[in-house]
Amino acid sequence: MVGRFFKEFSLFSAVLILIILAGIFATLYIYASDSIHQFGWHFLTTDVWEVGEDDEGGVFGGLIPIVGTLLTTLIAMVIAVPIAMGIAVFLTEVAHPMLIKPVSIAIELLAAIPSIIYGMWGLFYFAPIIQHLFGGSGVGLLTAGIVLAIMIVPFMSAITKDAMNVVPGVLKESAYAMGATKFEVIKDVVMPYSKTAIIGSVILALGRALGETMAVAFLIGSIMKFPKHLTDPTTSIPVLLANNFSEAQDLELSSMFYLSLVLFGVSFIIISIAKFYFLGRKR
Amino acid sequence: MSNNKDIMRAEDFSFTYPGAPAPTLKSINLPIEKNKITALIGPSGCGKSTLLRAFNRIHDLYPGLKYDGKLLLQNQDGTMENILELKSESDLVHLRQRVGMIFQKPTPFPMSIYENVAYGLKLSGVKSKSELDGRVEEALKGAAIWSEVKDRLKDSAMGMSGGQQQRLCIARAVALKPDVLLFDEPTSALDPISTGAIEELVAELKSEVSIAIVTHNMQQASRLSDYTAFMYLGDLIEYNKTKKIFMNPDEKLTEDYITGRFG
Amino acid sequence: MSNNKDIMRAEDFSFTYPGAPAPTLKSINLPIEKNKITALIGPSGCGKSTLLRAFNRIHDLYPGLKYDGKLLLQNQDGTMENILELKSESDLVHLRQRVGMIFQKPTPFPMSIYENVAYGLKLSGVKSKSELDGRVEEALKGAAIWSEVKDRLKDSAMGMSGGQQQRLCIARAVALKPDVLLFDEPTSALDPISTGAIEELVAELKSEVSIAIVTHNMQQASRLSDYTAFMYLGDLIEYNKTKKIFMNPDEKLTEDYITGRFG
Amino acid sequence: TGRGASFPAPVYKAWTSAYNKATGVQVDYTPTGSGDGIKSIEKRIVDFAGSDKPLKPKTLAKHKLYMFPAVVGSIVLAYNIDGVKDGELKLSREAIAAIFDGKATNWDDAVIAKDNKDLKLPHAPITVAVRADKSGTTFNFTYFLNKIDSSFKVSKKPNWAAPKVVAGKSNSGVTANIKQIKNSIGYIEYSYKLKENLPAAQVQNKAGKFVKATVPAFQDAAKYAKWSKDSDFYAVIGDPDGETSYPIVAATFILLPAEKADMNKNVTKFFDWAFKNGDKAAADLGYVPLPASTKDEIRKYWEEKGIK
Amino acid sequence: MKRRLTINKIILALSTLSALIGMGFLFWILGTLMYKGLATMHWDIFTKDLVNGGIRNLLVGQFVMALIATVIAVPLGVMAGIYLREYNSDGKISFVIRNLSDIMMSAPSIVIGVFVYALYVDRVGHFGGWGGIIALAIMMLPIIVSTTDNMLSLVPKELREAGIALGGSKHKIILQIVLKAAKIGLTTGILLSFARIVGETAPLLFTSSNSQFFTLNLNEQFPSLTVSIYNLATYPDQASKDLAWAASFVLTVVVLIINLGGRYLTRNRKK
Ligand SMILES: Nc1ncnc2c1ncn2[C@@H]1O[C@H](COP(=O)(O)OP(=O)(O)OP(=O)(O)O)[C@@H](O)[C@H]1O
Ligand SMILES: Nc1ncnc2c1ncn2[C@@H]1O[C@H](COP(=O)(O)OP(=O)(O)OP(=O)(O)O)[C@@H](O)[C@H]1O
Ligand SMILES: [Mg+2]
Ligand SMILES: [Mg+2]
Repeated sequence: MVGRFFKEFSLFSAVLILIILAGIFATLYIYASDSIHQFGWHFLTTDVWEVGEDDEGGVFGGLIPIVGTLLTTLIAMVIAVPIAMGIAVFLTEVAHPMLIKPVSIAIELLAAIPSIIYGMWGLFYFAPIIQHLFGGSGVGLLTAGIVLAIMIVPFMSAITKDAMNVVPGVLKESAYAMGATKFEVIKDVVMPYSKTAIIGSVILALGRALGETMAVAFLIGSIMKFPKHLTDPTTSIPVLLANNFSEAQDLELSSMFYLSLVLFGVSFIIISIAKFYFLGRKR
Repeated sequence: MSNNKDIMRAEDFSFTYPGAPAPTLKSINLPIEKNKITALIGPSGCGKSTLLRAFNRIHDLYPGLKYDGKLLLQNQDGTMENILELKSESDLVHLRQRVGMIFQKPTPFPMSIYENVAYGLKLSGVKSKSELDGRVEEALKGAAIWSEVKDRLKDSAMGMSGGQQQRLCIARAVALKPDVLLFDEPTSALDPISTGAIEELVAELKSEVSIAIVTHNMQQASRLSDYTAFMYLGDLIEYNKTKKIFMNPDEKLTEDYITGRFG
Repeated sequence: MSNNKDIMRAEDFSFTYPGAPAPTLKSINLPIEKNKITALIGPSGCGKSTLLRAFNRIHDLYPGLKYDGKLLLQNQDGTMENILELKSESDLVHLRQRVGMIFQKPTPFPMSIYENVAYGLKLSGVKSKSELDGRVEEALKGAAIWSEVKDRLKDSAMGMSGGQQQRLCIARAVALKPDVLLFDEPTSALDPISTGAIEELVAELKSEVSIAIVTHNMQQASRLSDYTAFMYLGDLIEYNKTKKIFMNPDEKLTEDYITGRFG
Repeated sequence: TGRGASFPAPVYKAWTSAYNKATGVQVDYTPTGSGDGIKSIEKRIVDFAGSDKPLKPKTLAKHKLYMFPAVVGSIVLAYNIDGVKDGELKLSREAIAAIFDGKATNWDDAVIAKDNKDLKLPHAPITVAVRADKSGTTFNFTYFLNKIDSSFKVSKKPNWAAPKVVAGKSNSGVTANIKQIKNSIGYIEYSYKLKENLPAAQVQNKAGKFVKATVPAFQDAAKYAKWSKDSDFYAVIGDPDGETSYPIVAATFILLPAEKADMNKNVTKFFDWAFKNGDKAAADLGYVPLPASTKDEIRKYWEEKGIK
Repeated sequence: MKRRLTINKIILALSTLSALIGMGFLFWILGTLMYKGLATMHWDIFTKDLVNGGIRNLLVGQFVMALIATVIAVPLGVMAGIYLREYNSDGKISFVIRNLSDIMMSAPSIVIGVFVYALYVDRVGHFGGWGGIIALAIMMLPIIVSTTDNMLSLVPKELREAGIALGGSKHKIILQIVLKAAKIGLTTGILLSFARIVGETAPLLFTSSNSQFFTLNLNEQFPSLTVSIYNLATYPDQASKDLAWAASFVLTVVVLIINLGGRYLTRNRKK
């Protein structure tokens, strides 16, 4: 009797995950439906975001925040991928054994710091440097991208490191025994061997970067404009939501839900790809 | 004890792993004769692999170890060079190209069959496509695997059977035309048929290279090798012609081990 | 073939794993006599564990398996009950309290030594603290481990040696005063000294319970058991007094196996 | 609890803590922005809302809201230019329009320079600091801009045409940006200028005079406000007449849900208290307390609606 | 040959450099936090609420929400993990749920906030602590599911069988033996996920929102440390910024301590 209930309850808990996930999609869709009906796919290619008179109606298009999201993510990835690979290589192949532990822990701690801290630190300490170096107002695409990169590096290097650690020692040794240098072993043996897991980690990090809110909110400038330069402020989907969601109403609110749906859908797809094609399905 | 029959020779060689309280190898004196097969036998943990791995200094991948004594390798001109004195990475790379190694588990690289063999050649500086093609074919033939793979050179090496992979690894090493090949239990992960093929191959190879082989299989040692060294707890107990070791060893310990009384 | 010497009996018993194309056990007929030790021997994969695990229907943990024939267990009143007909979870729980099991690897629960033994008792409904204390002590004494643990009953069981853990597991089973105890290679993960202790213990236990034991160790089977059953590829080849099986088996297959000609 | 305009937040904060000390009653006001305030009150998420933008009587009726002004404030154009001190920069109406629609992109642009012959304005691009969120401050500022040049749309969140724009969340965000970014200018509530000691420009008023941002100048402006309880006090008071009036002034309003009479009484009790005891606090912070006549009018309004 | 070795050296140096960069940023961020946090830290902030320039109500609010979210998410997550590993390990449903749960783990947190806004705030008509709690619980749930699933898979199957063989019913064995055997791993997982949600901001922005006062009434808007940091940091006055730094310092210290604590637990187990 109790056992039966226990089992049913555990099944319910498991199915709850499905319900929540379906609930998120359904809710976002329902709340976005006004905007979807009004603007359809054009929403994704329109760069106007204008509320009508007296807060009713208006024309909304998500192109600017979508482009902003993609650009910050792109900048972050361009910077983060090589650094994360470098760290993973350092931790698996280069570092003295004594160093591996403390450095890994440090990197993992970096991953544990709440993103709002990155945002604040970036605003007060990093943005001025960017401003000094490149002019402008300090906040903008580049700053947001770099700080985002700092945020995702530990995550990516941790997974990559684990993947590289799985490469059998003898395999590496046999490459050395052929007269390969360390770099050649890494390039020709370690990387190809752990390739899929590495790509998976990169894509997973990409998903994170896309959805990151707080670190970017401090730093991107939150302007509904296309950036002309790397250092120009613009906005991204999460930031637009963070700053303006609570004040939006009617069609604007619905458009915000539309944007959320787009963001959620895109990250869902990206993470699924990472999971199924690169990281191996979970059994 | 200097003669140029020996392609390599350990002289009072000791080796200590990082952090280990005592040396794992204690004052080993062992010749590897040219174009002969030398078998290393002994109970598990006695230091066979450790010694073998010292011959191409693959240990140096990990920091903190300690060598003592000499490990000599004969140069082209017949002089003996102490490989423990090599310092620079380029010297080590060069040494490893002269002294190849085959491991217990086959270790195909994650690339095509062709690339696996061409890889070492490229590393050693061979660039021309036609020369590469020629030497890959030659090596694969030398490793008695050419006929099985010649139609799928572009396929991934990971898809081959264990025995094929092991022969591929041998081909890969042979392609470099090394002076010495070190085998660390090359057949212990293989089925009997593949084992037979590898043994045959090793026997043929000795006309070109000098071979040291670690094995747990007494039959294999006695079938295959010209000389046998018996090690025990980091000491070299006895080294002699294989026949002598197996028929009439000088040491009681050797006899006990060979007859299966321990180990 | 109904007599009440047999505490349990398999009659034309067949068993199929989920998804397996053919039965793993084929029409087995085997008695487990009361207060005797019955050894199950046979080469790896012949179905010894499968049969043993059927006796307390532990297979039922996993869905989709198929039983055929009968597995009889003698009740208090001497009648034989087909345990394959038990359906409800409470009947199975009851069955498993009557037919205990010891596994190859010791399986101490992650709790104190005392709790480990008391756990099964609590499950079976014993509540009073003093009764628990008494029966835990009795069981630990019965498993010849009392003197070693009596001062650290509150310590975690995970900290004991393998042999102690195994005896603890036996104590745990014995505490329930089962009718039958099933042992699946109880000593194969243990050192010789612990093995000796367990064997001694098993021999003593048979005054109280009936025992079936799977073993790969012929000496153990012949030393310990009263009856021996030899299985091969899912068939019961021969069952008889242990002496007869080891001295003069009826079947050629049995003889080959016992003399080490295969397996 | 209340929520909304950040423009009057400093004075509300002063009033709520003083009220808390005096009576022990907690009034929680979260400055988020007028847009948020209006939305929150329409959804009845809060007990009252602050808005810098007056709602038309029609809209009030539609959402069943009451409205009254609480305090008058002013918006200043604060800047960050090396060597230019508080009140030194004079901005003509034309110059302000030029800066905010991007016609003037450098500080030494002729339109700015011509009124500032005695200042050395840098040849540096102007960064315009604006609000990232919807806000009544923006509404009132664009209302003023619209008076200068009708091509500006009155909006709580316009799309700024200026080339270099940086947005901050709420008045404080804009203030922070101005402080941080050289050669920037932005519109903020006077109290933020006061608190952070930012330099602010003299602004040319309707009468054509340059007026410094000072409390007397705001009070002069407030005199021209025409409020009446019959229209729920609907009036935008920006760009008033008068030679000494500072032109960018705005009243900030409180919105109440009509149906929650009991709770409204608590709220009006608070504001009644504030009208009696809060003038000094307001003035200290740079706000202009409502004239006594207006306060009486508001009390009458409460009685009429049965929420006093 | 020479070139190969040079490339080798350069690449290895670059890799070391990137590790240095990573470490550098960690120390830079932590250093800044220490410096600013400690400089602006005084005991008063722990006894005063935000209205009076302290963070007492914020700390309490943040922890109350995170704790209740944990209390909700842990039993559900552990039960779901139990279903996946103990009742339907290889089933199709489990396969689907397992992977979807992993995907959900990486869903953008702001979207969870938007969802809970629609689910809760829009329905009840006001912000409230419960909204924040629901959002945090949704974030936490998949992490707990995955931890439980993994930790249970490490419990040897023999232990379950031994329990069954002693006459335990399945749910008793799961509760009394399997969970116990996985205890350390589970605790670590719960600690780490708690550390993660306690530092979240985005899901709280428009669910619990924020409050300057001390309150424990979860039906009204609820004080939040992280949301306050977001607001305070953009205030122009130094006092607010200082408070933001102090609050960030406290938050980071708490999160890192919980993290190290979790790590310590696992390390002890491995020994
Ligand atoms: N990396 C290492 N660090 C420290 N000690 C080691 C290391 N590798 C091996 N040893 C020790 O060195 C001794 C010799 O090991 P080695 O692997 O050479 O033995 P072996 O003769 O090859 O044994 P096997 O037949 O099992 O392969 C052993 O006692 C082993 O524990
Ligand atoms: N869960 C299972 N599902 C399907 N087939 C199984 C399962 N467990 C065991 N088998 C198969 O059943 C046969 C009998 O296995 P069993 O474990 O009973 O052998 P055994 O005699 O105990 O062998 P050993 O001496 O190695 O323990 C084997 O062929 C095995 O592959
Ligand atoms: Mg070895
Ligand atoms: Mg078995």
